[in-house]
Amino acid sequence: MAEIIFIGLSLASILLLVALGLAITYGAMGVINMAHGELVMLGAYTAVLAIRYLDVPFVLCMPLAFLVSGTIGYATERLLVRHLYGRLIDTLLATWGLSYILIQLVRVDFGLAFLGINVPGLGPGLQNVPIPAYLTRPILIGGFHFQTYRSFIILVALLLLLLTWWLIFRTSYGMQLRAVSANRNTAACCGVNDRRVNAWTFAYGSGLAGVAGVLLSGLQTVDPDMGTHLVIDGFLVVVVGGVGSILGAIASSAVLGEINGLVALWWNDTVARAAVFALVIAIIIVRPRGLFALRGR
Amino acid sequence: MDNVLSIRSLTVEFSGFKAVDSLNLDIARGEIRVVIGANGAGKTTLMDAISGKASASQGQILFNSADITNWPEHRIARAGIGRKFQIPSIFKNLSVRQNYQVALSQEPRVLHNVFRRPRDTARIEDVLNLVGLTGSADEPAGNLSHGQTQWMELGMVLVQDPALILLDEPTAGMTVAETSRTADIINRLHGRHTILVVEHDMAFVRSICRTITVMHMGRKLAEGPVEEIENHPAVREAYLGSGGIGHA
Amino acid sequence: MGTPCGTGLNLGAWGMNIERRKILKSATLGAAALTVPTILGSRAARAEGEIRVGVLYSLTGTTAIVEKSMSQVTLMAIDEINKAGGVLGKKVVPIVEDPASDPRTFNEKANKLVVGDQVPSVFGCYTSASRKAVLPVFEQFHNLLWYPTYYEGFECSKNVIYTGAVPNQQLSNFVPWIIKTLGKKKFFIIGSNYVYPREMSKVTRILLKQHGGEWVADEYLPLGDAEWAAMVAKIKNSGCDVVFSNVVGDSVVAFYREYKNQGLSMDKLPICATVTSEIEVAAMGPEFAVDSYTSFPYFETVDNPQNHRFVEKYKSFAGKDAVTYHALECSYFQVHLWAQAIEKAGKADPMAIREAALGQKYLAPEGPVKIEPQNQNTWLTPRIGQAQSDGMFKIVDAYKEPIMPLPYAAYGETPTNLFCTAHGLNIPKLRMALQKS
Amino acid sequence: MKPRVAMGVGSVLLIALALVLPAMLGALWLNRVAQFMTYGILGVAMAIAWGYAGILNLGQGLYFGIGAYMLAMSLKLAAPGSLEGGTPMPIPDFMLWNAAPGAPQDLCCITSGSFLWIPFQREWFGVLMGVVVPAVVALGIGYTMFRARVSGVYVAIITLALALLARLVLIDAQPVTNGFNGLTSLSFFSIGGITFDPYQPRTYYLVVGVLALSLVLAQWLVSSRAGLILQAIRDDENRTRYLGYNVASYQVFFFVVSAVLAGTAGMLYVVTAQFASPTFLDVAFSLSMVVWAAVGGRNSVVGACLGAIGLSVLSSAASETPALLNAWQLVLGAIFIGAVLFLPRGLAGVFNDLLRRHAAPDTSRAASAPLAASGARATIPGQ
Repeated sequence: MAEIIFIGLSLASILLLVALGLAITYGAMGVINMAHGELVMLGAYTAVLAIRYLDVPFVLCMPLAFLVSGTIGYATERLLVRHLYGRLIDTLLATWGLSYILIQLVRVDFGLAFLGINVPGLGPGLQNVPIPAYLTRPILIGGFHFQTYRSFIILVALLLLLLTWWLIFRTSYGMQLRAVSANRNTAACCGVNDRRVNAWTFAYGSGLAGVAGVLLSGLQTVDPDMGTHLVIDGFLVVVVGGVGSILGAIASSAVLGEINGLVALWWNDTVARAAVFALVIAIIIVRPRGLFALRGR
Repeated sequence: MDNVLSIRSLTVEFSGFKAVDSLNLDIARGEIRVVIGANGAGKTTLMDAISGKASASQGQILFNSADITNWPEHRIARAGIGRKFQIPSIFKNLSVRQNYQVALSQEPRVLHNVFRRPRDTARIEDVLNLVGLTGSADEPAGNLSHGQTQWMELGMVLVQDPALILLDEPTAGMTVAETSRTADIINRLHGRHTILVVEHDMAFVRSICRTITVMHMGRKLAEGPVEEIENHPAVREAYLGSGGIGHA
Repeated sequence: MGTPCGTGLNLGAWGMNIERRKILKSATLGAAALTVPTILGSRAARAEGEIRVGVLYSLTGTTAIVEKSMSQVTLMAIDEINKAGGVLGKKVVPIVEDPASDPRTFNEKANKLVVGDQVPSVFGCYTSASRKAVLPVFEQFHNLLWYPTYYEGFECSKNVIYTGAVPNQQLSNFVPWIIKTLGKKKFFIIGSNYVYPREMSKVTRILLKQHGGEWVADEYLPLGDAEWAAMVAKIKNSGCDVVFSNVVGDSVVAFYREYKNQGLSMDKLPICATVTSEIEVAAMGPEFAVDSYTSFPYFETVDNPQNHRFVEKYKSFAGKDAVTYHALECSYFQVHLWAQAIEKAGKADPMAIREAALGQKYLAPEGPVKIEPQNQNTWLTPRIGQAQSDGMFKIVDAYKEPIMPLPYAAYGETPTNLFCTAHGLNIPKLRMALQKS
Repeated sequence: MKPRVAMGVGSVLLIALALVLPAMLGALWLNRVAQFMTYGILGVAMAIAWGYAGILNLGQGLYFGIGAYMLAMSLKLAAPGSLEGGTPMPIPDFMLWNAAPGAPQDLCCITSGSFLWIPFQREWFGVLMGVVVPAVVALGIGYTMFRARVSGVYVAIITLALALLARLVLIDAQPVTNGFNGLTSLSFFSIGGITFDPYQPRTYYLVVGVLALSLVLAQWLVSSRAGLILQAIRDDENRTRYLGYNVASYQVFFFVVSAVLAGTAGMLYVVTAQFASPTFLDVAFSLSMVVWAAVGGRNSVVGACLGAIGLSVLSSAASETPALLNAWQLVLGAIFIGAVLFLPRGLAGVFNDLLRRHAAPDTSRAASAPLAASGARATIPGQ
């Protein structure tokens, strides 16, 4: 029983890691960032390269990846997303084009391949991130092996959650963000520099993606396409949770994660996945605005 | 006597709060009735309940003695109730003419309309004249001025030719000139349509109406001819907050 | 009326547009510039003194990881042949296409190579799905596909030369060995949810019956999924004593990692795999695979001169981190088999090459290989490797010589009783076998 | 009257081009263009659902896939490759190796669910189902969705999840669908004694014919009164409700039309490419349909159609230019972004502005009527 809950929890935490960034960029800024998965991918590659060349300790890769993905996110907002506010679907299309480009860039070693230069660690191949021993050996509690690494992921997810919550509800920046997402123009009139807020928010959301990438690299292989399916799952979570609601994102990732875990254990993974999709459809049809929609009169 | 609309102890709740509280209201055929009241008195909610936007938790709404309580919006509209919103709601990307072609909805079923092409009718021309938009009939409706937009939406309701017209603050944001223009548009309709208006501007109210219903806290406070209402103590009482009825 | 309006709308404006919009201009011209040569190019007469062949491995998309190296090694082999004077005294010119890991694109590019460039042969395809998607093209235009990947069998096409292993070449040695040598009897069979793993599992179960093993369970993970938490938990609680894995692609990596993270040990509960090759081990980090077993006719550690040459050459060609593995080796030697065949045929004609290819022998890095004249699959030497901490496999068991490929082994096809012969698939036999089994 | 003329001339030219193309193209490009034209039909489907109804279907691949499989099943049974292919009791070859040992060798019950194939022995049935099943599925999902007043991005997510769900099931049901390998080695499509070899002009003309037909149909639908009302709904659902229209029924209707077109496209794709694969249901494919429509002009059926064909030609040309072998996806990505940034209403939008400007001298009334009927709605800023 503990096992089932734990597995579900761990699936949920991974979903949340990916969804959290989306919940912010989409919820607060009305931008569907299809390149979010690629930002996760870049985070993972940051870990690969940092460990390979600078042998940065695994844990420190996370802030590093946060910076890298964050910076790229910032640039994305400045160069691309900025021109598309209020055009939801267009943000989806443009960022999808961007994801295409990012994937291919990694594959061709950021263009170096054209010059015949190959950077070991980049390129089309599968890469991996060595996980320090203290994170891999399982701990035995009450006759049940708790996986250290998955527990670690859950922990980090919670910390990031707290950090985000604090940023949004306890800082003036968060105040401005909430103002902008409530009503961009009014906020601007009250002297909030909405452009700056947007840029930083997008950077932050992207940064979270980077951290998610580092953590995922401990569970699976790192390759240029690893992000493509993540972004879909992320969206299911955000939308089911209710756009713009962090709480919703938490709830829905918890629900979807646990359901997935349960069905996978009792039946099989294919059915589990099907169940999740079916659940998503059902929830949206019953509550067209998501679980935690902010509803007004 | 012949009532187009009669509302029986209607109550509309929003999570516990009674926006409309056991209200009774009768409107005779061909009448122009104005509902006034301070903000939050429940005027707009009343309109919502009639037009199907808000659902009644108690009571009945009888339209031509058919019970239309909590019908879906489109059925109520088909039954013959047209509504103009406080914030004008029109099809900005369609031309004025197209707006009216859409509004001309005697036959609303899909399959029927798949085999029809949009067409102009005498009625559309009449309405265009009435609201004075003949000139800009082929401009995108989004380009109209605020006042024009108000008239145009009013026009959409007229094209529908409903037995009962609901007007939610038709003069909101209009200049004095525009307001008086609106007033005589409405007066021209008098008799042909039954009209229920929610309005603040007493000058305007005087210019169009015979009977007033005053709402307060979701209940009917008073009902009667303009003069009588204006001197009604309870009404003045209720209005103190909003600085006297004249300027409400 | 409707349509004309619209079409004119667009076409009418093309002209005006090109003066006006810069972006458009470049885009349009770009399109023109790109399209025209390709259309003409595909029909242009082939220059004399060269023989063009198609190379059809994904350079992008999900399976590019593996396919790109297969594409590289193919070019390497062609390069070798040209250095040795080409074939029929002509230079071999590879035409590389990128089918982007997507069956629709595979079909499109196969058309380009076969119908457009009219090459006499194409080397390519990794997944069965992609092979199936290009098959119609090859069959309709009587062209020849050289397919280097181990696959599930159950195909009997005149237009494909299969140089990868079929189930009997990976399993007939493996399952008995696990039972007898490892002494593990209770099999928990897992795989990615598609055709190959399911067929492998079917053959495995037949062999289990024959050798007194015990089948515990069959479990499949959606293709491309990387979340193994639940599955590994199941394995732990299943009471099996060996995990038999037909997991493919990057799911493999996630699986081995999860396996270790959940504290399962290879000596108590070893993973025996049919897909986990050097490239996957390198990808997951050797420490996760140590002491697991894999059955392939080729490992980088095969000890013979031609393999040493091959490995050395490939590393200098593709970088020192590059590893060689079964599918890679097949993609390599099949090009040489092709060269021999076309020499024998004496002309660059697909069906002539096919005729000549049947029974063709070659001393490949793994040892002698031969194309079986009956079913156009290849004789290979079964081997079993044990993963080492350096990411290489220690060969713990190997056959003396290659064994015959039996694409229908699952239904009791035997060397003396073939279902797929030079005359095509013998359906009555197959159905009889089905009735009996 | 200028636009009218331009349109007339343009359409004549385009039709002429389509007719003479076979003479100019070799077998390769003949077949290829035919395939791209099936994408063109997808473009039309997108324009109707997305451009006019504001329904962003991110799972359009589902209906394409269904259409493809329905016809492929018939062609599989007719194929000589299948056991007893073309005889009264054929069995798709793959069912043999998916059958439980000793299973009765009859289509009724060789594998669980194989009986579903029985009616597909008649090719017309496959064709019929290729239209009916997408319609029914779209009807079901559309009805549930739109009656619950699901809209905007939520529609997108539902359609997306649905496609993924279907893909999962399709692959899992290997004994009936041959799973991930899809259906291949099919016979040529033949109807009324006429056989359609994918590399013959005949097949090309079949596709052109259907494409033209669907263009006319779509154009006729969107310029009908229903089409106008549909655009009204896209502008302001509630307003339309208060005018007495049952919004859901309109959305469902056009959702179904779009699905049927997609299904048809799927069938024609099978006719020209001779295989059906679960990858038709991939998100990437559905997304590229959206991109086609966006680049061509989401609010113009013709624009979306040409967008689909144009982008397909462009990408295959780019990917086959040796110099671009590694870079072509960078190029495509850049084009998508550029199109979204600089042509928010797609190419059709640009063309309309130009036509507008040229038509200005004449009374705007004369111009706006036909424009309203054609792709002119592309002047609407994208929603």
